[in-house]
Amino acid sequence: MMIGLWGMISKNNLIKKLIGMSIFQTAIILFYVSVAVKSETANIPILPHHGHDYSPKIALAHAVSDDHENGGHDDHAGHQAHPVGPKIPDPDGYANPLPHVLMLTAIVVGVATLGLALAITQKIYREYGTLEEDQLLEKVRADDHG
Amino acid sequence: MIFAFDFIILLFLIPVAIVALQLKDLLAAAMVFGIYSFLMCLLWAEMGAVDVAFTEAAVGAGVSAVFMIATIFNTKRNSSD
Amino acid sequence: MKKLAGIVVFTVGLILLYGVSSLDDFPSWGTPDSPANKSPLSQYFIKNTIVDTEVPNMVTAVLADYRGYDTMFETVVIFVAGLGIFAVVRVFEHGGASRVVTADTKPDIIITNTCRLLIPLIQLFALYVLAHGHSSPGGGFQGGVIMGASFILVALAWDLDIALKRFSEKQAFICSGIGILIYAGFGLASVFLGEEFLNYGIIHKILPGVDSPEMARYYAMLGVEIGVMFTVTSIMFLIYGLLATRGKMTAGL
Amino acid sequence: MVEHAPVLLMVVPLLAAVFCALLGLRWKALCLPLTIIGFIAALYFSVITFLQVSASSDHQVIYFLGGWNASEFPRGVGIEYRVDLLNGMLLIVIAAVALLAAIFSKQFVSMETPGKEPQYYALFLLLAVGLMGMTITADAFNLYVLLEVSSLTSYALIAMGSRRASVAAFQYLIMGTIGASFYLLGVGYLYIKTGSLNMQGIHDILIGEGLLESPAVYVAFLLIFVGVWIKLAFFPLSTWLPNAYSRAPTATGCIIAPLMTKVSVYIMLRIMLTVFGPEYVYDELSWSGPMVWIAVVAIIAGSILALGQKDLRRMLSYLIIAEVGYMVGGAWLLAPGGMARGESLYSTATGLVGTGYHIISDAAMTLCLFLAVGAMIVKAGSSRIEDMKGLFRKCPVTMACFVVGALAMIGVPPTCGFFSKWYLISGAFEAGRWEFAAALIISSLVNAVLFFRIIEFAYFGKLPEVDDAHGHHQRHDEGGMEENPPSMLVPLVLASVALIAIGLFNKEIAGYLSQFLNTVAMGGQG
Amino acid sequence: MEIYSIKPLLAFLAPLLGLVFINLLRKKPNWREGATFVAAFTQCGIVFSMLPDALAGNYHVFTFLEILPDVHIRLRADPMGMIFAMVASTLWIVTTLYGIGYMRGLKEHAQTRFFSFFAVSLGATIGVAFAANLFTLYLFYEMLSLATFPLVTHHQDRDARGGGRTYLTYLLGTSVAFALPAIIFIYAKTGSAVDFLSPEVLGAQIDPVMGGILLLMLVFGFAKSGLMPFHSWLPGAMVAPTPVSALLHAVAVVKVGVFCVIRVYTGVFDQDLLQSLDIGVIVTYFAAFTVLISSLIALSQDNLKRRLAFSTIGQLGYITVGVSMLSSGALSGVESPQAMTGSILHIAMHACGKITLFFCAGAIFVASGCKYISQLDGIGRRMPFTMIAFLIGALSVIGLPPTGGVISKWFLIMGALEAKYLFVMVILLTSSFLNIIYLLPIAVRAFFIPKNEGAFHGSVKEAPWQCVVPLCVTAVLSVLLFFFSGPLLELCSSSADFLKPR
Repeated sequence: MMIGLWGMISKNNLIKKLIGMSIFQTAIILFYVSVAVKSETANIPILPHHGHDYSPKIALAHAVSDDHENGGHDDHAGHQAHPVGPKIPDPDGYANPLPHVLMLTAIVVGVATLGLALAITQKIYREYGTLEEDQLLEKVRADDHG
Repeated sequence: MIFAFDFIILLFLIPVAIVALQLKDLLAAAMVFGIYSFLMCLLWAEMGAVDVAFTEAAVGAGVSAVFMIATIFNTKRNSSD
Repeated sequence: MKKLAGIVVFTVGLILLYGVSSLDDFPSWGTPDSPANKSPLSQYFIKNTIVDTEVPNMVTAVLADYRGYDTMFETVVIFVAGLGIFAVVRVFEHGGASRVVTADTKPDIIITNTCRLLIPLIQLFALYVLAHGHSSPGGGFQGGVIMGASFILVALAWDLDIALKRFSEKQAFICSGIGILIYAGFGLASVFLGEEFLNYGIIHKILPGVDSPEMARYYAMLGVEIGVMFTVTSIMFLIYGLLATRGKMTAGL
Repeated sequence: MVEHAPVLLMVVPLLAAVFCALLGLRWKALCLPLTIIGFIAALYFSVITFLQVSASSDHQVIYFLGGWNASEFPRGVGIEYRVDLLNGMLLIVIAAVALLAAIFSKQFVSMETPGKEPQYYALFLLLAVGLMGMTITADAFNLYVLLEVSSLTSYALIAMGSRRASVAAFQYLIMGTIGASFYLLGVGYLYIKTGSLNMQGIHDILIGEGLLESPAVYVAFLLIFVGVWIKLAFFPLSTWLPNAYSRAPTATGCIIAPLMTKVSVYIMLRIMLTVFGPEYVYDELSWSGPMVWIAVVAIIAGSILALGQKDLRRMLSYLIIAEVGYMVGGAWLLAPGGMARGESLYSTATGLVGTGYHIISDAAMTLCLFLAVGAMIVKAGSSRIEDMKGLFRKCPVTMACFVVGALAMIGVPPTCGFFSKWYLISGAFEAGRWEFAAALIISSLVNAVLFFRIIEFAYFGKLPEVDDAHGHHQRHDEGGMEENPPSMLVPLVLASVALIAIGLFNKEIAGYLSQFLNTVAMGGQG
Repeated sequence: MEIYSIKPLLAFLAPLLGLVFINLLRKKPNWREGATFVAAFTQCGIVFSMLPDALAGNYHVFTFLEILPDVHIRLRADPMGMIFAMVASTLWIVTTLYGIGYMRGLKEHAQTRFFSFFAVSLGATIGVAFAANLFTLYLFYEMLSLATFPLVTHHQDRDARGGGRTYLTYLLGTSVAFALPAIIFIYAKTGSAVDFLSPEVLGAQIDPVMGGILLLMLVFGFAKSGLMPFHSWLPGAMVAPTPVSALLHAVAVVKVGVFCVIRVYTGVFDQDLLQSLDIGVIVTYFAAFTVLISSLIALSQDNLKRRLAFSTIGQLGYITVGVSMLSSGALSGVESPQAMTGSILHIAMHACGKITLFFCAGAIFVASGCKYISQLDGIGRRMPFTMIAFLIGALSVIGLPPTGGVISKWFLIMGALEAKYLFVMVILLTSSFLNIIYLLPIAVRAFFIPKNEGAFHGSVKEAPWQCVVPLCVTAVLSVLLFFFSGPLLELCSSSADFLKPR
């Protein structure tokens, strides 16, 4: 993570800065993901398929069923009772899905930022013909005064 | 979820990241960055975050590397540091 | 400058380490009973996604339903990126460029044939990822990226112009817009049916053949994922086209 | 429909943006009307929301997206909107400012970004959407996403400008991304400790489980604040701001300058008051001493740097830095230990009221000034202060509005600037922070110098030599009146009227703010 | 007792309505000036209509919106405000006539702007006169500073810009830097902007040291009073056209300054507090110093208007001295101290005298184009009325019978004796002596020294009637004030009672 930050700040070349940026972001994502890990006995946060072909009918059936037992959303009894109903998963059995979700979003944001940054880089190159920050700043000062 | 395994991948990650930043040749740097993010996605998959890993594989290793290369191709290939 | 950067980085690193340092305070790696994992939220997600939404893949469920609003704006971010890049680098005057960027103009026979073989598979896989994202890793975003990649592959193998013939700039924009419209449309539909925004559960009133909120959520998620896919695909392709040709949208890489 | 106002006020402009981008491909002329319609709708809904808030018993309106309401499900399963009195007002301000800026931009967009009107207006709308979302959301991560929405749009909007603008935009992008990443990291730390992302939820857990001493929480606070400070250009981290704002296309400057920093300041307030809570911020860590000093430095530095500028817009940008200093300082004015002594928040926090009021009034001021300067630049053909000569004769209305804005910045009654200074300074006196009061006075003196320098140039025009013993002579007036088109004047006049209005109604606004603070002091449950 | 009436508001609004009409009629100069006249007469009438009530001890009060928590914008016509308002509004009429003559005689540009801002500043002046609490006072004070800026810089040439710069720098600078913080501090302390009828509010709240600092901040914050370190805006402002200098810088603006100082002494600080402030005497010293130095500087000035300006500074010093003596321990228990009466009286007297002098200077300028005293040899033969009026004005300012000035000075000196401030008395006498030296010779050389070359050119005669009539009027007025000073004196003493330490 610090590598990325360091790259971001200290690197002279703009594209290098961007690489640093991405590394930084991925590192943060890693941080989140490692939050979600449950080292022993934890599985990927996807329930095993109940019934080899997952037909809406069945689902619909026990959807109806827990409507019958006035399916308050936290009503688990109904599900255990139901033959094909899914077992209520044990929380320690699965990794924490929430950080994963957040990170999906974060990745997307990251790539969006990257793309935009690259576009700006291209424009800068088109205007000034360089990607080295020091030369760039010199030219900028030049046409600030000129 | 074996800690040792994670640890090994992490050990790989760090030098790769440094290399990606230190390479003078931007094209190569972009490629190394692709490697980096691929390792990263390996790490996540191993940590149980399959979706994240999947996305990172598609985005980090795939698309953003391509974007970078496209840009580099249109600008300048070598950098001063 | 470099020194400064070094100092900054060093301090930040120290701060972070300080944060994780004390063991009694900070949960150790991978313990299932860290506050984050013990918190009612994640417990709730793990227990009830299947109940609420019939979707086995919790991540997809949380992504597209519980935190669907985030995802909507995630799509918007992509859209913004597309618009922004277009706005920044697109140039309209043709020719007169400093240096005409073209790869070897004659597409290589092997590559083209391989791609001819490959691309349909890729797109098929993308669709699979999308459709099956409920019960296996994947979803609209991944599918979209892969789909976009397939178009990019076209552009790489033959030429951007050929790719553009298949999927023009304007179409790309329209598709991306449509994607967001689909997403927001689901949200608004639930509003018009008198529920909160993005409360898909209510849609079963209008969705044919579905009469339980859970299944409605299931299908609605599929719908929004499709929306996401539209946007992502087109924008990815658009970004590539723009970046690869310095915004001239012709004769690029 | 009414109960959905909180979300509609964001979705409608969003849809407007999408349609703008789609239909704009074929009919460019449709973009501006679409934009304006979108903003009018947003304004309408935000007003409705505010009315709901002020009508409701606990001065809050809570909206659970996707219907994951806290009554059936654990709080924070879904994403939640919470509108209270402060951000209710802020929403109205944002919508109004965006609307005026949109009308104003008519002249410039086609001139400065030819052929890209659809994208421009779409981004314009999305920027406003992002800002409103940042203001309204009550979910820490959703805040991050919306932050990125607004940031990306603003990068793009800035980069559309001159060749110089692209560099500024790049610096801004780097800084902004660092800031956002820090914020994300901080949220991560918080999440580890609390396992919740909902602001209120985090606060409850922090207080409930007595996590206030935890180093991780401390680090989280640190990271989040550094991130937010980069966003709001708090002094040492503000290097990116002047370039970005002064080089951006005119219309862009007119919306980003008034809103960006203000919304970030609000975010800071929200994090201080809602997420960590006054107990933590003011008692657990007693930062207010150094913080106010930094704010003082920021104010002074901003003013001094502004003095050195030759370019009008750069000068304004530096003034923004100073204004940010006002607000941050005011936010931290609260006497440490006030909560511990069991005083209600409001009794010790005129500074906070001042901050809230200044967020609103400063948005109006900056808008008015940037609009005026944009119009002046059109007339003068350059943005150098020397070239403003004789503008009073050319376009009296524009200059009149500029003068109003200037008076507001200086803090002359009855403009709103005066009253915000009033609240801030009396807050400083209450907290016994003389240095802050002194800094405010100094900066307003500096503003006086700055603006009267400009007004002199504009008012005296080319100085004729004093030829005869009589100081008087027939003036050959160069050029007649050539006023700007109404599309510029209308927003300008409205803005300057708003300045006076906000000033005259300051008591009501302050009343709302103190109510809001009382709600917070009572724990802001809802 | 207080009568709730809209009259004070009307008195304040009349000029602003006038402003509207002035701008509507900008095409037809005669109608435009007509509008100004109407406004002036209306204002004057309203003010005088409140006189009997004021004498009877009933004050008209009008309250605007509550602008801040517990801070109202309130106008109250108490005797002191009445005096000031009467002086200002009466002299406005005269000045308008004079201004017409002057501006047209010199074919000045932008006359509409001129008259408009003139009206605005008069409105602000009335506002200050009737302001009932500190906040309102400050409000109109700032309004006046800003409204007079275009008047001062009317010529829009280099001198004007320089003068305008000093003007704003001093006035805005001091008020923002000193007065505003003091007011806000008082607000933070007492939770209200102190109403001038209840000064004890503040007295209860703060300790002597803080009080002393506040006193100094307020006194120097209202720099329009021309107290010495912050006086130089006044000579700078002399670049303005003469009517402006006459009304604003001999009457309205500067008197607003001293008026504010009086308010501070009598309305904000109550007597016990003032007694406890030993720091208060500093103001007295400053004022005395001002009197002396300004008179000396006036001696060295050759430009007529500048000399008058410095003389004005000196005369303001008188008033400040008179007031500042309140804070000395010696006055404890004295009913309606004579120094107070003197000060308030001096506002009126000096106004008449000094405006006459300025009118004359302007008339001379219009007629002959002379600005410098050295050019005036023998001009008295050419323009007798003007110079006679000048003589009278000079006498009044010096304080010699048969002019009003003598009365106010008498009270001041008596007050000094009462307060046992001998050095003050000495200084007052000395400066009157200096006044003689720097004012009388002008008249003398105008009448008795024959015209030499290098002075005004041959064909000079009296200025146009619009100029001459007003200055005669004011001259006569200042004489009348000597013989019929009764009612005014009564009003003054009553307001001194009204202001007497409670």
